[in-house]
Amino acid sequence: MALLDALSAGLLLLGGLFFLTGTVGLLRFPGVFDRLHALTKADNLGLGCVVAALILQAETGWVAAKLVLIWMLALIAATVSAHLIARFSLRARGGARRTPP
Amino acid sequence: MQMLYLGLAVFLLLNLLAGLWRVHRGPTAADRMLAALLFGTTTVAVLLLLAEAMGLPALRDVALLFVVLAAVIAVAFTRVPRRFEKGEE
Amino acid sequence: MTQAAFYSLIAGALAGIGIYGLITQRHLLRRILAVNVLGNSVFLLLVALARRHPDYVDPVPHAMVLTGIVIAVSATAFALVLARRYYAETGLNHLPEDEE
Amino acid sequence: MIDWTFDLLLAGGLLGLAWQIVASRILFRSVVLFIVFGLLMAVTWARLAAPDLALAEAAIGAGITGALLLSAYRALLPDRDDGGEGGSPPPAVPPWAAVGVAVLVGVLIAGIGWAVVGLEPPEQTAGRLALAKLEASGVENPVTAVLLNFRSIDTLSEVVVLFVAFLAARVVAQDLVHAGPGDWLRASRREPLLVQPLIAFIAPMTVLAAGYLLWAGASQPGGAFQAGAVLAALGVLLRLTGRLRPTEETSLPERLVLVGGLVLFSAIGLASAGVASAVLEYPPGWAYELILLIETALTLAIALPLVLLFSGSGGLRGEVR
Repeated sequence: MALLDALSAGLLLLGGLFFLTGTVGLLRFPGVFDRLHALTKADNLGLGCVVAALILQAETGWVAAKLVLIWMLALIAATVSAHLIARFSLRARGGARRTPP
Repeated sequence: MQMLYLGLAVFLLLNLLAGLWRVHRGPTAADRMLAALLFGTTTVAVLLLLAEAMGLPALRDVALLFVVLAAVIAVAFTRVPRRFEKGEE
Repeated sequence: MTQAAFYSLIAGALAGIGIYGLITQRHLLRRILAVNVLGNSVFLLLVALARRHPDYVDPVPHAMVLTGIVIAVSATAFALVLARRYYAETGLNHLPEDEE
Repeated sequence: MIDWTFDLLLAGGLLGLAWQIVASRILFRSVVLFIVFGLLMAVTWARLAAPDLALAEAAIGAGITGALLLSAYRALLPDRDDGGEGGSPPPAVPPWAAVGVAVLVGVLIAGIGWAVVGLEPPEQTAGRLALAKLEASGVENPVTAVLLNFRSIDTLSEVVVLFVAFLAARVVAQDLVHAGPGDWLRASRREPLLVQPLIAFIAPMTVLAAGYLLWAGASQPGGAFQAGAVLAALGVLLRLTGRLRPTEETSLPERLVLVGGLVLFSAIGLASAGVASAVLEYPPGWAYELILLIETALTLAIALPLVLLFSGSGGLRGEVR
């Protein structure tokens, strides 16, 4: 049990670190695409670590399954949102206007 | 363990508040929206931690709703026309 | 200080901010946002007070606020429809009777 | 100690956001900050042990309010370029008066809270009564019990308010050309690649989540309000992506759904007046079944007006693609 707790604690700390990375990227990176790149990866990894830590502590399988589902949905939402926003910014500066994909 | 959950929740909240500077600063609308998306993920993590720390399993359902509906705002945002960029600083 | 008292004070501060925005801002969308901040402050007050009992959480204010949240969003939606129509008719996004 | 750190940070965030929302120079910033404000409100409800409210805030804040405000922002954009604010003139009220009124209202609200907290809590409150009588209500979640049994008249009036808001919006809404969001960015009107897979995945998940909330509402946080809001968010998404098109006419099924919750609720309430002792009181032994039936009708009767209010149209119809 102590081992599981230690593992959870480690994962939580790692998750916090990833979120911190995301925030630093959000604040420090120069352009919108850099920030997009930094964010969508860091924060979902962070969430993944938190979810993993909580799964180790979960009492039932249902709780663990729900946590996994939450993470998967977060990944999908982040993917689509990042795609949409990147496309939006690209169009906004008139980048891909001449060559429709 | 409880301390650690709440401690991390506090830390994530601090991250969120620091990130507000990007919403304030901009410069483009996409930057602001992007920051709001990051906050969504942070909130989900905070809710999951609170569910454990406060013994309220229903908060996991709240987190689930947030991730299911996270894309709606992004879709709504990209339906905003480009013209409004001119109003930005 | 208890959590209930603390969040009651925050609710008061939010209400002040909401009213201030409602008075000073003239853009219709900003006013709608200010009204929403004001509404949230009242919700916060009710829910904070539901927590003042040491042994249980009062479900009645929760039910009231739940109703209130849905009402608030429908009122907001209606106000936005109204603002759009007004804008389409007059080309203004603030009310003329505010002019000095 | 750490609890207080969390509460202080949360409260500071709420106040800072609220201030920026009402005072910010850039309108789009206010809109985005209001969306973030909704996130923090959900965390606040969680901190105050109100998961029912956190669920509602998540469904409405993430799914409906944000989309509503962003669309309205677009619709209210001035045609000429004058700084994006549409040349809103300065306020007619002197700042000191505004500050005075704001302080007065703030002190009043906080004073009410402070006074009530200071009072000796009464022995018999409505909440304690509701918790004590929970067994008789047919459900185990006290909030659902209050909403659909002890104070069901409030819920009934709430559906009426939604319906009236929809009718009023029908009166003032513009023609359909202006209703709701427009096309994808003009450069090419094609839909982004990932939208179709997103909807294929999210739509069933949302319906599932709504069903789960509806069913779970009897024993744990959830219920018709949250389920209705989640379904409405799905409708908003479909409307935004053009899967649903606005129509002028309200079709017969839509009319049935719009008044269904109201009619069913009233009918059961009146009919049971004969069996039970009062109007809107359920006959003994049938409370759970009747509540579930009413909640299902209510879920639809909450979801549809919200989507129609967002869409600004009389009805919706599916787009065959």
